[in-house]
Amino acid sequence: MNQAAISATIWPIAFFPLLGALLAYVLGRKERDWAGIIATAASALSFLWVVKLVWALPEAHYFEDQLFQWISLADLKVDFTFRVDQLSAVMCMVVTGVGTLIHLYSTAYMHEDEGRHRFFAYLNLFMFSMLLLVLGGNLMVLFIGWEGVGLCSYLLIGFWFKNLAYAAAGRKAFVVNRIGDAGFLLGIFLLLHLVGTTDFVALQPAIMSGNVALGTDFYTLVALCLFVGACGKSAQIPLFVWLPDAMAGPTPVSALIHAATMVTAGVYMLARMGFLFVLAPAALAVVLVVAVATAFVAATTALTQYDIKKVLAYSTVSQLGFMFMAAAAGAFWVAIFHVVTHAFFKACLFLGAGSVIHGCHHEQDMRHMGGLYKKMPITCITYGVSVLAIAGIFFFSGYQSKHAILGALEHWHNPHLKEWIEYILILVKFTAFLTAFYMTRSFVMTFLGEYRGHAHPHESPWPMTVPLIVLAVLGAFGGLALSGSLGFSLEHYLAALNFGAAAEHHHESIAAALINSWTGLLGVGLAFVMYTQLKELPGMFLRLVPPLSKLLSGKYYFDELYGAIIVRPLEGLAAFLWKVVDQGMIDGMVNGTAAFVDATGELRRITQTGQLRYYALMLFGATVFFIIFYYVL
Amino acid sequence: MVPITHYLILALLMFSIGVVGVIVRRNAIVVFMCIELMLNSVNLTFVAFSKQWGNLDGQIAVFFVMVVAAAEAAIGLAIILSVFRAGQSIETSDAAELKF
Amino acid sequence: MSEFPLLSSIVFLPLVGAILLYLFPGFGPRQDPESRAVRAFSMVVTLITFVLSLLLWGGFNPQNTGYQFVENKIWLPSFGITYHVGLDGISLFLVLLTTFLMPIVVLASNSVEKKVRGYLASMLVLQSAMLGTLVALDMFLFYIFWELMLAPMYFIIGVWGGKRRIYAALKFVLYTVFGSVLMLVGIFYLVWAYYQQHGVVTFGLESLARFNGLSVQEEVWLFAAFALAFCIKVPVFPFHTWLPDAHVEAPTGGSVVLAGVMLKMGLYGLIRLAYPLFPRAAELFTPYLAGLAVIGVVYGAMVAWAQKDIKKLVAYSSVSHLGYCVLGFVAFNTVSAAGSIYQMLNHGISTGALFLLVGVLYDRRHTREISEYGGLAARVPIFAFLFLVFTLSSIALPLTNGFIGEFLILAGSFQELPGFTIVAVAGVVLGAVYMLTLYMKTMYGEIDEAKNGALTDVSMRELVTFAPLLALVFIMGIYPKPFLNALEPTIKNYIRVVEERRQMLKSSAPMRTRQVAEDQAADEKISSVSDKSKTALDALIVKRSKV
Amino acid sequence: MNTLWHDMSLCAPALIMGAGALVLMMLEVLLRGPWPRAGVAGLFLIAALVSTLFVNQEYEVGQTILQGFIYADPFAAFFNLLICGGALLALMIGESYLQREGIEARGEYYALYLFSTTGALLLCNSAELIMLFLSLEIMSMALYCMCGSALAVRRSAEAALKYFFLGSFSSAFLLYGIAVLYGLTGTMQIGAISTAISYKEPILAMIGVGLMIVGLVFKIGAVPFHFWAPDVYDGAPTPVTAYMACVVKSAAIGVSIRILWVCFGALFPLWAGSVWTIALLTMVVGNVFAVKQRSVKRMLAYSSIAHAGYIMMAFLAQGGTYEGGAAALYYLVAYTVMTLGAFAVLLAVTQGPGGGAFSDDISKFNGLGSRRPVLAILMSLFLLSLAGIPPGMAGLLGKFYVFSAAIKSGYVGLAIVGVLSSAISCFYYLRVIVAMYFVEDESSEVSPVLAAPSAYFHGAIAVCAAGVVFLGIFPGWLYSFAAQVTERF
Repeated sequence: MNQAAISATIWPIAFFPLLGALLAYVLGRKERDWAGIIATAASALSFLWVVKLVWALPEAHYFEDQLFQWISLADLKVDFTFRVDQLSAVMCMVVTGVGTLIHLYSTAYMHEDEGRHRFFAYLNLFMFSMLLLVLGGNLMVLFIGWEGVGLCSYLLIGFWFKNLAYAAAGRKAFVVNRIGDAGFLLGIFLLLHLVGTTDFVALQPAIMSGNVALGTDFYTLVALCLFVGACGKSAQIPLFVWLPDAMAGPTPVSALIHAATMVTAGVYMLARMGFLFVLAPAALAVVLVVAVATAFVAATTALTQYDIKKVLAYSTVSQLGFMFMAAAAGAFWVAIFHVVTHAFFKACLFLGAGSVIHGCHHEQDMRHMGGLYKKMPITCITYGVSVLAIAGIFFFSGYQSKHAILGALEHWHNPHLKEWIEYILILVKFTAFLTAFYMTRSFVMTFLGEYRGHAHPHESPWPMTVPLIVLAVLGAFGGLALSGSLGFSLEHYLAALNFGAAAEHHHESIAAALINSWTGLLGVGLAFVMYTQLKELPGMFLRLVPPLSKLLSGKYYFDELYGAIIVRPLEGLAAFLWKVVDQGMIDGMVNGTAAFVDATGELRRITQTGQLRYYALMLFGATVFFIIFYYVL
Repeated sequence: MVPITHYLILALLMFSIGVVGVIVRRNAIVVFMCIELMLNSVNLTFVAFSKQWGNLDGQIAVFFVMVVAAAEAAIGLAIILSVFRAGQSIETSDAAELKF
Repeated sequence: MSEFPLLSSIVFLPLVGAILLYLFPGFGPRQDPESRAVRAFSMVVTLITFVLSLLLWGGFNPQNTGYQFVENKIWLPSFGITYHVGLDGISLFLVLLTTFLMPIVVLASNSVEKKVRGYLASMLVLQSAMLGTLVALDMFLFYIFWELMLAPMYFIIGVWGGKRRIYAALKFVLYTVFGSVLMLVGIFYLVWAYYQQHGVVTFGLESLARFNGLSVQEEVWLFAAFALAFCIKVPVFPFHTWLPDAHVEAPTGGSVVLAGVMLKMGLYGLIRLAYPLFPRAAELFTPYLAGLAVIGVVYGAMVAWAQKDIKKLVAYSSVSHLGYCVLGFVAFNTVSAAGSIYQMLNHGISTGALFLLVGVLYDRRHTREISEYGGLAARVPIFAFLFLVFTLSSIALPLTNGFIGEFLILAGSFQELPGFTIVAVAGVVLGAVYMLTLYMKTMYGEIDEAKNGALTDVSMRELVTFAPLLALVFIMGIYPKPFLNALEPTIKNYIRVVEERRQMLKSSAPMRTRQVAEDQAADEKISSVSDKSKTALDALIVKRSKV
Repeated sequence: MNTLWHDMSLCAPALIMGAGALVLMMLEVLLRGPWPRAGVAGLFLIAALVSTLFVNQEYEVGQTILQGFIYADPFAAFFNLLICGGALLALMIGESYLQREGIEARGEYYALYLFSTTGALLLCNSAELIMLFLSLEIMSMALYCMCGSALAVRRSAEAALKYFFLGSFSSAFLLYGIAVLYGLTGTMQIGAISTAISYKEPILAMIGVGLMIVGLVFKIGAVPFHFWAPDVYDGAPTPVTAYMACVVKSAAIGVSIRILWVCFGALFPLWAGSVWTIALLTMVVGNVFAVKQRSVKRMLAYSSIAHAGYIMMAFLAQGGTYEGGAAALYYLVAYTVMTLGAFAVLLAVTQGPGGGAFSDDISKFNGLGSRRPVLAILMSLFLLSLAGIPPGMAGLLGKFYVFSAAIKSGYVGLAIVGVLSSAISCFYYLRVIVAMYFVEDESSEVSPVLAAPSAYFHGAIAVCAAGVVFLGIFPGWLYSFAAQVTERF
């Protein structure tokens, strides 16, 4: 970041949600409805402050707000610093903007829940953490937010904690995230050990100047450690298993945390540390493999899901894979581009799903929906727009970012995987096709056809529909607006993320673009046909290859696999360590020593017989022994 | 002239007989007499050494030992009596209530 | 050096308080005086002590790396034993922790119903002993205070404890005594070796820490004797099995003090005695200690996971947490050592609070079985909130105190012992596993109306008990600077001194002129005098007759 | 004549005590009905104690009186004080018990008591081996009778029988040793032997030294010559046990130190090995055998064996500065006060043999903490002190001194065994505390009748407690006194 610093007041951005969280909880305890208003207001204020700052942010500059020295010990100095540069600005806009909309949505969605003061407090706390994450001027502050969002995610997934399965899902999310965090921490330790700082401004020149003793291996090692962290947070293989379960939380939470913002933290972190990753091509190759595998696995899994939120969850995992692909190609701005567009349409999808669920009285199974376009027109339209966006149909935002991703992959110039990139591209395009397919499937099953449920669906109130509309508009036009076509180029704006690995750029005609979105069109079309006209076809497909269908509907059995090779063995080991090692061996030895002393004490029954003659004999014997042994011999 | 060694060996034999008696006999009176035998063997030793050294210390000691032996007799018999009163037996092996 | 013996007054004030406590009227069988008066009095005593110790912090000059508030009076001149106390940055905070936790423990003593006076008197004596151990600069004084910690704790566990309290109390005392008696032998050996070279008998730590007459082998044995005592106290795996029993059976206050302060004494002993005295041996032992510490981290966490009793779980978590502290210290750089001490404070706060929370539950339901609870969050939201915060502190979430300590330890250790540290990082994950499992099983799920439906939330008094702990969790997590600032110079200096001494000892051969071989043979010589029987005796007798 | 008077005056404590015994016997004949026998005996003990304070000032290093039969040196002065003081305390502790049990009523008890104490005094002062033997017998024979003084109790008689036979048996060994030494050196003066022991047959020297040590160590009750001790301590009336455990043991240790260091000082390598072994066995066996005892009295008997082991360890520290002596003497004083204290509480807690309900089972202590809080606190203090755990500082410092002395003399191994066995000892001491505080008195029956102790008892137990506390906080003066005493003989 060879940019100039301008000091500015940044802390209110994070402070508003924090204050909001406290107030929402405290005041909300008295009057539940205030909680939502307070939280939404706090979020909105934060958004306004972000807008104010971003508006004022000059090119090639960043704002800095040094609050206080957090840790200061020997060589280890960590400042509590906030920075707003272009990358943070984009993220902040998304977080606070989408966040505010979702807050607004939640006021209606949650309006009957007894614990909504808790809900809004957590939600605002999440905003606070997320803002720390994106505003943090060094890895440590980022890490605060990193763990903080994990905590809020935990709390919100388990929000309906009376259901123990939900609570367990929250725990799973936290623990899996922790595994990633452990890797992240190791990365931080490595950086601290070898570079001595985690401050991005100081880190970048230090890394890029190549003064670090260990060279490429070191970069690769650090990059991989950090990527482990990103895998945890952004739900990549092998740590993605928590995200589908995370759908246990209220739907706005899924929209905000498990789609639009938190899960993209890993991508953000990669972009932030891009200067390191570009120096570690081997690590980037790993990222690519993981990303592609994740995208493909998640997409195929999504094909068979019936729970509308599960479909969206797997689609999120898959889309996160796309983001990481971009990052792996070194096109960090593209990754962020997809983060932004994804935030729009995926938030919209989730909120739409929430609206459906709300309208259908907490029914989540798509087999019990259908025909809702009549009952819930706004929801239907916004959902449809977003499906087109995620499918990557030209002009919609998803097309812009996905196209950029493919473009970046086509310009793969990493020595690793160079000969494989063609095949990988085919797989990626197939995945994009699948995306379009299963999203259309969900749309068709939900909104078209006849209603198959027993509830009385109704359109949602305005606080829910307004965010839907806004997000749908953004999902439709946002990509275009950021692509440079309308005068603002995200790529240009995020020029600082260009570490000399950018893809070549060319404008394309509308026709070309339409052709380029053939995968999406094919997916949408095929799914539409299959699920509206040839309703027997999907079932037949699956019956044709039973093992495959089992594998897919079983979600590749990741949970079962982890259970069998990690969780249960560890549980068994824990029980073994406790019962056998701790109580049996170690404590057994301790008690055994005591028992040995006791047993020795019982020897007195042999020696202390009470017989006078025996005593005399012992006395005499001992005398003789001592005299002979010590004095004569 | 009988050399001193003879006296000493005799005394040692007497002492040993006393020791063995204390160890093997059960009757309290006999045990007591064995102890007296041990004391007397020591007396013999004293006298022998006294003769050898040509001073009277040893012989004086003998008198004291005899007095002690007499006192022991008094006390010992009294104790044996009280044991007999308590348990109607003067076998030492019967007096084994205190143990362990 | 101030005129007023501030340190001594802090150390002995609780003891005097304990004695005064018995001067309350109504002394007799089964007649406790008005227990409210007893509680109030103890509260006042502990609060005054706390305030005085705050004065210590106020008067403490962090830049002065030597001992401060030193008092040095001759006690047993013939044995070179002095009443020598002083304070440095390391002990300052442990003293503060002790004086801080005590009023809380007194406040939490409401759950004690019988023999309140005895309980509080034991607590006060215990406080004096702990404070004394922390400030003693004379080995003998240290040992006395060290041992003085046993008896009150023994009573606290034994009289006010749970079902298996007798077993637990005896195990606690015997285990600890077995460790510390060997240390006693070590102390004597050291003092005697010093005497051999310098002709002066002294137990003064500062003199002994400059002693350079030990061979490496002697150092190793002495270090082993000291370390054993301290490792048992910490407790380092595999010497930990007394801890779960003691914790489970101890009353709430006892557990808080045990976890909060007493466990730290072990590590403090390593810091204050074992390392400065035997730097070369310390270096040799480092991999073993670090290994045990790391095993403790992972093992403690794993075993905690398997527990069915809340208190036992927290107890095993202590094993895990103390493993971090030991690792941080033996890694021996400024960051990790400071982290280690910081983590000791954190552990005192968060684990102390967790024990208090368990106590709150136990007071209401009289069981500690995890399976007996469930769904409490709906019934007792404030309790659930507190439990959550301290759980998070315990699993080192950033912006809570636990994070700072754990981070410093791991970041520092990573530079010295990367292999061990990587394993220890696994504990970060496992910590989340068992704590969140506990939280989930007790707080979440459907409430069992029959058993837990009637639970009442924390009372005002309990809230007051938790408030300072809660505040510290965040203060120490968000703004650790005042603490670290006061610690840093001391620790830097400490490490420098030990390292220099190690170098100095390594570069110079033992200076003591004593014939080591002869002494080592002493025992054998005696037991085999018979070998030399006649000739030796004759020679001796001849020599003697000439004189 | 002048010398004789002077010498006699230096013997005043023993003389007063002996005279006291005679007076008591006379009065027994003259007076009818109950009279304060304990009071009169106590007066004589006090008189003896006071006289020691006067005469001790004239005791000088190496001084012998009465033609070399009696030492009048600081070491003797120390033991005069210790024995008189200990005997006085033991008397005060046992007084009410003896009265209740009807032992006092028969009159001769206190006479025997004073005789025994006289013997103990002389034993520590004797400068000549026959004198030593005689005083040992005076002490012992009175003691044999005292052990059997509870006539109606079979255990008491059995204890007397065992003690008598084994005591006489070992006395014969001692006497034989004396005879051999006499044969070797031609003299029985301790001072003379120490310089003369060099000629003649080494084998005889060894046998003489060995037998002497056996005779003395028997009285101390050290392993493997301890077999009598638990049984006799157990069977004897408790006040007698307390007396034996403190006064007799002190005297035996005092004379052992003198014989080993003065008489056989030059032969240190000769006897060190055996003393090493004995000390080791004593510490280990005493502690280990006490672990499973349920009888508190018997437990204290084993414990007193173990403590003798610690003290014997100091015997070996005969280095140039004689640190071992100071350590041993300090330990002895601390041991005396804490053991007497423990026995005092035991006396107060356990019932007498009256109706055959005699029991000193540990369960008698159950719930004492609530029934008799003061007694329980004091007992805890004594027990903790015996275990060497603060706040029982006197015992801790005692251990501190003896282990320190042992290590300074190079006996690290022995010290390690010692501390480990002392750690074992914590177990059984603490068990009594367990009973007092941790176990509620659940027996529905009436809790054990506590003896109504007299003012004497209260005074004595207060002195013991004060002693433990005072010695713990200010051990310096006693230690330096002990160091002076043992610096030169």
